[in-house]
Amino acid sequence: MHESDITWLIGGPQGSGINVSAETFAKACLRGGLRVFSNIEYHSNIMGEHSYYRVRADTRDHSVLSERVHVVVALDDETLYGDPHSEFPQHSGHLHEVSPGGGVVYDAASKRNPQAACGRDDLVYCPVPYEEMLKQAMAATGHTGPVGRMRVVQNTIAVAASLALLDFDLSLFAEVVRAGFTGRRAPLAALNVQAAELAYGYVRERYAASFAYSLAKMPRPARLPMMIRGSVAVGVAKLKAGLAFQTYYPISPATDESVYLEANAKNYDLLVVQCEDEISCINMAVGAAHGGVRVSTSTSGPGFSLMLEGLGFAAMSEAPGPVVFLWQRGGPSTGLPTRQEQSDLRLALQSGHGEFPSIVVAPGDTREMIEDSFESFNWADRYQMPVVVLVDKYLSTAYATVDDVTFDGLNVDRGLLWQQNGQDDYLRYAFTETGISPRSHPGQPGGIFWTTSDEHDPRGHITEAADLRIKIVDKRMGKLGLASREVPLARQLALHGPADADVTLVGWGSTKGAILEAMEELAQDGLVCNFLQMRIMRPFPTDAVAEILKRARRTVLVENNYSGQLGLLIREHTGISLDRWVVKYDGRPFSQEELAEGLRRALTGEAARVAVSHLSA
Amino acid sequence: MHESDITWLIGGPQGSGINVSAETFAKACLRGGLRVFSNIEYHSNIMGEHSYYRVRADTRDHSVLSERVHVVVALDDETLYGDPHSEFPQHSGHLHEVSPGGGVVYDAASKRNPQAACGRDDLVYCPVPYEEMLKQAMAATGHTGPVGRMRVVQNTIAVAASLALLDFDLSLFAEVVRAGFTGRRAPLAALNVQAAELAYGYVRERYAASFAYSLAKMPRPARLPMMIRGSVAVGVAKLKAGLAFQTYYPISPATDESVYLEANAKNYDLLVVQCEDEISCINMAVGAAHGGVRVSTSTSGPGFSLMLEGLGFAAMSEAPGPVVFLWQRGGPSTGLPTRQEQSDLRLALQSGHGEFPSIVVAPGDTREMIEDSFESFNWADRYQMPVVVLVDKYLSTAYATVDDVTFDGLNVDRGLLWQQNGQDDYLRYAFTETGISPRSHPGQPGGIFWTTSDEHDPRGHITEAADLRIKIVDKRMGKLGLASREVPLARQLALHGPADADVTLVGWGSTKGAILEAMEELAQDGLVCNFLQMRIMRPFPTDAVAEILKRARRTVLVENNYSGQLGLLIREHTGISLDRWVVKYDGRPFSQEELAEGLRRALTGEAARVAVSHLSA
Amino acid sequence: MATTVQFTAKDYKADTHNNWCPGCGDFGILSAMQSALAQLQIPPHRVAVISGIGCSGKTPHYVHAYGFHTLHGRSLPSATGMRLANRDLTVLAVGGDGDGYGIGAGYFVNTGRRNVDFTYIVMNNAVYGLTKGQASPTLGRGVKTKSMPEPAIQDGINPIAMAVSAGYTFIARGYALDVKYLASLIAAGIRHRGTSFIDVLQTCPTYNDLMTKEWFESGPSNGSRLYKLDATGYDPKVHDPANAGEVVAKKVQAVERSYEWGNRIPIGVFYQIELPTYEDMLAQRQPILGQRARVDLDLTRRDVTPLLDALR
Amino acid sequence: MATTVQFTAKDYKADTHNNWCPGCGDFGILSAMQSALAQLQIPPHRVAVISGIGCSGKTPHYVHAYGFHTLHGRSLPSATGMRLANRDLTVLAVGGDGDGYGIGAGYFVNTGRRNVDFTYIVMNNAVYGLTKGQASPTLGRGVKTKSMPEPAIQDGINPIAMAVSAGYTFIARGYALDVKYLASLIAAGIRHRGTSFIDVLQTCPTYNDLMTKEWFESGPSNGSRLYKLDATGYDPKVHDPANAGEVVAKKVQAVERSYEWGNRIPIGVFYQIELPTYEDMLAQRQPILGQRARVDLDLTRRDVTPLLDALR
Ligand SMILES: Cc1ncc(C[n+]2csc(CCOP(=O)(O)OP(=O)(O)O)c2C)c(N)n1
Ligand SMILES: Cc1ncc(C[n+]2csc(CCOP(=O)(O)OP(=O)(O)O)c2C)c(N)n1
Ligand code: SF4
Ligand code: SF4
Ligand SMILES: [Mg+2]
Ligand SMILES: [Mg+2]
Repeated sequence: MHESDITWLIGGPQGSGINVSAETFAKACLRGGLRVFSNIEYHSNIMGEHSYYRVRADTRDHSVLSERVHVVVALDDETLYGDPHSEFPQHSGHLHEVSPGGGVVYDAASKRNPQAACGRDDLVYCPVPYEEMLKQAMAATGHTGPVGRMRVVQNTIAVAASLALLDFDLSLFAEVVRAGFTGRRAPLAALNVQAAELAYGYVRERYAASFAYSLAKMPRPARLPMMIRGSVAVGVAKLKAGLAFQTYYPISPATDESVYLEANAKNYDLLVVQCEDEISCINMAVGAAHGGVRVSTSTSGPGFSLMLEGLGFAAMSEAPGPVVFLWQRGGPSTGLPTRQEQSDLRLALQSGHGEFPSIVVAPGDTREMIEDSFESFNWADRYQMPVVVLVDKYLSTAYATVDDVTFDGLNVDRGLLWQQNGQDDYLRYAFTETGISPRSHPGQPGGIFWTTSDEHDPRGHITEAADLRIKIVDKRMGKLGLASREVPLARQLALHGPADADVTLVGWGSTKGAILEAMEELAQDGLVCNFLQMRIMRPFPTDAVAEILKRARRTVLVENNYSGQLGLLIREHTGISLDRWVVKYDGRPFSQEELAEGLRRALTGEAARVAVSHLSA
Repeated sequence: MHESDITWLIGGPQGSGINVSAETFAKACLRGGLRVFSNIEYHSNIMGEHSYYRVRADTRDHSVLSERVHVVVALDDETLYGDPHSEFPQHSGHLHEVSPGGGVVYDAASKRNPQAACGRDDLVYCPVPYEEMLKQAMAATGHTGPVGRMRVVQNTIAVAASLALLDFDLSLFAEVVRAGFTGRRAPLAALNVQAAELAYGYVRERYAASFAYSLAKMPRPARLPMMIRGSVAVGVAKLKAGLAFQTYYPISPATDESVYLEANAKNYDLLVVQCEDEISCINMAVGAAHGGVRVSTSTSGPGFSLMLEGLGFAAMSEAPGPVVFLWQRGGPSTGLPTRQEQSDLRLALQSGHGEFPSIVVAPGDTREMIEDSFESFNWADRYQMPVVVLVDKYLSTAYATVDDVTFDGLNVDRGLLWQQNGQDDYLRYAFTETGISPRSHPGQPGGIFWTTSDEHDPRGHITEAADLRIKIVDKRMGKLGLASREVPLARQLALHGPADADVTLVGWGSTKGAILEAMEELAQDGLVCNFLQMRIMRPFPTDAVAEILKRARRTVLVENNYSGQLGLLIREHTGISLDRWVVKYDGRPFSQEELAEGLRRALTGEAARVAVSHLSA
Repeated sequence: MATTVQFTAKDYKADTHNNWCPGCGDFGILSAMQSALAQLQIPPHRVAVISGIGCSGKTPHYVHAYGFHTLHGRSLPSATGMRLANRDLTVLAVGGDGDGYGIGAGYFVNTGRRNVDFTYIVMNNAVYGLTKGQASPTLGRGVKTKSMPEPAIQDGINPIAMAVSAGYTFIARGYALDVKYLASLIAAGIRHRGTSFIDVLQTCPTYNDLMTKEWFESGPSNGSRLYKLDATGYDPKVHDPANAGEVVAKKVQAVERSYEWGNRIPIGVFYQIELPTYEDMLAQRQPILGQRARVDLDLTRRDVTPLLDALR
Repeated sequence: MATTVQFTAKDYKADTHNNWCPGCGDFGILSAMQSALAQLQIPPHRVAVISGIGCSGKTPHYVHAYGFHTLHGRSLPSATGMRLANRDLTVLAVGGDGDGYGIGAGYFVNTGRRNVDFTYIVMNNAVYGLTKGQASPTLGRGVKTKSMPEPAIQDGINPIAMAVSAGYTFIARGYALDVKYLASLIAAGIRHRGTSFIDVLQTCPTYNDLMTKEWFESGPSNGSRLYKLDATGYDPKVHDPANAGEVVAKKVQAVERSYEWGNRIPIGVFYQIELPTYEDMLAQRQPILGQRARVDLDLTRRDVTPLLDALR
């Protein structure tokens, strides 16, 4: 088969180093001129539970994973067979997921035989003697210590074995391996490369000839593209936007972003504070926002639930921020801490008791994560309200291939600032035409103001006056309308594809990639689709959405949650019901195949709501 | 004028005892065969700010306040004139609110003259020498101490003066006064009665003859009705429902209910725990719910925002409760702690991150507070989920006149309990046809189970399996559908008035009384209205609501908030937009006149949304 | 049941897959809990184990007893609720140091004031294990484990001293890898009437490369830094709780010892006093609550007529 | 400004209507704050006063300075954020005892660990004033004020001892009605580098009928229960912060004194140590942060190219 679109999977126990292995594989692909897209699935556990990483490599870009796994690299038996003896098994392994003709790399020392287990004779089984090979490599490179301490080199062996199957240039892989060992660890490079060569030769000799798939051979790109994931994209954009202060409390999957910022704090005069909990995070951030700096905090569902009171205070006191990054994960409650879901939209929209303004935005890919992260700080400053950026575990951890990240068109705007004007009449909450009052910050002579979480008068002192109350509510809430009018519509939503289509798909956030590829696929079926992608969901662009949906022939909602939260939101604002819903709530992102199947079932079947889930691990 | 519908207002500084004065007045009215309805407005302050109490007394029941104030009893100048010299005045006093021909009782020692201030010559001004009269009464009853320590008796003087104006039988008042002084305080009764008599005689002689209004003379009822307010109604219903445990953290306006329960804990084997914060309240309650007892907690907006994580855990772990009473007040943030608003509906509906079931119910009057409070415990037990009861400051503090409170038709149902059956196969989260798994509680032999805030298998251990995840989400969320099918529709919503009407009013919670009276008023205009009252808003009774609204000719939403939260909710579920909205968000409940005006403007004007506010204090 | 049942530690082992890291100190604490329960012969169905979130938070799943794995930082309010619902239960609250002294610090403090009768065991590994090794509140200023990018710039708190000032009535420290001694502390904690607090020095071989088994079990004196308070004649007990002088002296002594660290680290009971429990105080007000568990009272037949009549 | 401006206490008075009850001890604390600021001649626009919610929470509205009346129990994180944004500000956090030791206890503990340079003043009246007099965490077991239906059944916490164990570097207690002395304590707290904590015994004539002016100002010795630590030769200062022995001794001494109550109640500084502040530690890592307030840095021109190139 001359297929260029290859999905490669590595699985093993948590803590056994599969991340590094998969990333090394992916980087080698980039050097080979390919584009990669990846995803990791892992348990909320430190060591031992099954985790796996998929890398999709192709000559073109992809933005969704495929289930058509061409090679499985198993570091342990569970990767192949699952845990069937548990009272309630977690999964049934990846063996049965391998595409016809695909390959299985596993430890020759394993007591089980995969072919016997699954009965498939279309697969290429490559037992590789991991430990034996490691010993040889150690001997060859003069490593004498116990084998056990070098066990992680077996990962290199397994990956190299798979590269042989896929007929990939090992030297590209070796290059990446070498780059991975610097400083004190440099001596390990030779061992790993030696091990890789042994494994590569072993498999090439025995199994590669008969293998049906290979990674395409492309020229090495003049300039290597970047492999970027959401946690990094957001971090970089925050730095560029002038972030001064980040607070966080560790929580999956939000921590990665803060850890990235922490690692770069020194070089960028950034302050990152690990707080005692999320209530501290939000209140410290609100304090700093009033203090006059750009500030953000990052969390996921449980932490966000704890932040609501603080968010309400930020909005009530018209603080210029903070910007809260909500990295969604499987809910409710502690839920599935390391899994994927888009289920916090509704809470983000009503993020506290009472009625107060905030902006809620959900980027759908790398480019949008950069734009929206950056602009959010402008919005916080301009509209003096908190901004919630909805991202998720999938966006955080999936690597995309990107040639360049630019900040073109993104400019810092700190909003309406008060300046000493010689007059002694400053009112922090002055009523103005737009509803925005110029803000001073502590330390400015003449700019003294008060602020309170109670309802307040223009000076910021408590009031319970009925007439003032109405005016200040109108002022505060009115800023939402202002934001809606001022932020370019193109930032609020996008209609991808032809204006005139048979089917309009509707979604938000991280499903964007899957939906865009599904459109291509449906186009091959002869079905013309377009895609209404919602980005800013508060203030809700009611008219624009209504116009698009009224023109639409058939509409299908796609959401990575149970209840179709965007579908409800759209109906709340426009009265329009979307015709069909495709949802997925098993804690994993949509695969290309799941979404395609879901859409086909939705468009041809009776059910208004189709739930999909193919995965077994 | 022979008007029986009298509104009486007393105002004075916080902490000066106007509550007792107003309640004494109201009780006297009850003894005079009248029915009363009342409301208090006060600042978030302990002493000194302006507060006032309105009592509406009539021969028939009312469930809303009127602005047609017939008598103002002023304990201080601010009650009459407001605080116009403040930079941003709180209010402009009550003088201008008095109905034509009405009366003003005030301190003759005041330096200001109300007639001069307002220029109205239609009012009956009754300056009463409060202190002078107090001295006389003290002398007459042999009280010798300093006058200052008896200052509160001036309230009695002022009230008695107003009774003279209104030609009311003073002995009824005296009766209530006497009943108010028991034990050590009994000697004060004579002083107060003496003072009342002096004031009564003084006013009767000088001003009463020319006064246009009087309290109707009705026979003393054979059995006195109750004067009941929401905090008490809820407390009694909880006791009756078998509440074992209440947690709370002080917060206006929720505290009253807990204080009532605390006062009666001893006699009813109830445990009331004042916690260190609301997070402790909810988690202690969830612990106790799993422990097997009926448990509730009461709070208002800020506390509720802090409880979300705990609510999500309760739902995730299918705890049989707790029942959370959310006494709404003016939001957002600390907002208007002692004022009225219905603005926490949306947060109650999405009370945490992720997707989980809960029941949200909003009673509209005393009877419904009792029913819904009681049934909520049944629902928590039957459906093993938290229940949120939406009440508010207005319901909490407004006294209604009620002849009897019965618990007919209210029976305790603890839901599906597991019983030791000799078999060793108990699974706390067993999949069943209904989605309800029988529950055991700690201490039961054989009933051992586990529970976690993580996603879990039927035994309650953590799982991340995709297939189990889907099944357990379906089970958990499916219970909402079950509740929707099982709870009688009459509990979920009510259509008051004729099925066929010109206008359908739509509302929830504490606006019920105002809406019902407005219907009467509009009927006099020749407009036939009915009223769709929503009680259970989650699970939302979509079909029933859609059916009613589709039949409706014109619809008007009435809400005591800014954004018309129920209107949005209805559209979210049914796609139906209500034609007109009447909202009020000045921190006070609707008066009869405001609502009538709002409805007239909404029905005749252009604006789809009409906001009303008449009050100046 | 008429016959005396003998429970062994095995009877408290749940048949569950354990996913702690190999060599985790939590295994020792788990064994000690099971062994303490066996020592006291408490039937498994009379035990409730309540945890927060963290590696430590998974403990209830491994104990054959009613198990509640609640929210991060909220085990104490949950445990309090559980115990007040059912005074016939032996309640064990467990959790991590981040869980208990970081996000849960407010509950740690305020639970000390209540003295509800249960036992709180903190698995103190000086890191946030489950979120990959960030500094926890017990990690001192300037200290850096291998999982941290920079040394801690906040001071570490002193849990023992904190417990004293919060009012705990039984305060001890154990070591995860001395299972036998730890079991005896836990058993003593359970036997103690009131809230017992046991901070356990727990090794986390994955993230904490400083406070390791090797570190604890080496040192100037007899091959260990750890020494047992009771072996030194230290008397943690307040003998006359009405004697304010003695109470303060014993508290001060405990605080003083709690600052020993480095080469000599005390384990054992730091402070103990017999005071009325919250349940005792309740029972004084409401005698029935001293006799029967709330869960066993039938509260559905209350007569509220007097309350209603009072409103007339 | 080139000329030296002289500020008097009046310059820190906001032109706002005050609605505390007549005779409230908070008036004394407010005056003391204003007087301390005048003593130190800090320009009003360089002061930020940050409070929680309660009667005490209204304080910022009465001070002519940047004022932040935040959320119940959250003044400390807010103050920390404010100060870390702008190291040129003098930050005063104020709040009630319920605010600080009840709902805010977790922040009280964890703020002690950080040692950010600001001053925290607790208006401790042993009740929840603004919600009408319920028991606060400082009210002891068995005590009942007139606003309570039953005596407290929880123990009161000891804020001074708690502060010691949390790591505060300046720990004092004042009395609201001794304004002059309190002002000197506040001034010392502001001058102290690091987090200064001052618990103030505050009378609440409306709800607390036990700890009244009359009660405090009567007693066995010279007409008052209160005595000043510094008048007794008590030395709160750690002279050599590197001397662990001295540190512990001074901490223990503070804890011991903190338990004195009843007839003799100490006020004054209990404990003080000079340690690097959080800001100092940050500046060690990131020198620029030691020189300029974060709010004054222009962070909008960062070059992120190296970060991006690292991804290739
Ligand atoms: C509200 C909330 N915030 C954050 C988290 C993420 N989280 C899970 S475990 C953990 C820390 C665990 O540390 P510790 O309590 O010391 O337990 P350990 O894992 O070390 O046993 C955190 C922060 C969470 N689950 N909930
Ligand atoms: C989250 C939250 N819970 C409860 C309240 C209600 N509340 C307002 S003030 C207060 C207590 C105040 O007591 P304290 O902190 O001692 O201050 P004081 O009024 O005595 O000065 C409470 C519980 C609130 N505002 N926010
Ligand atoms: S990370 Fe540490 S605490 Fe967690 S299981 Fe592993 S060794 Fe134990
Ligand atoms: S209630 Fe107490 S603390 Fe509050 S203002 Fe009045 S006297 Fe002061
Ligand atoms: Mg830990
Ligand atoms: Mg207080």
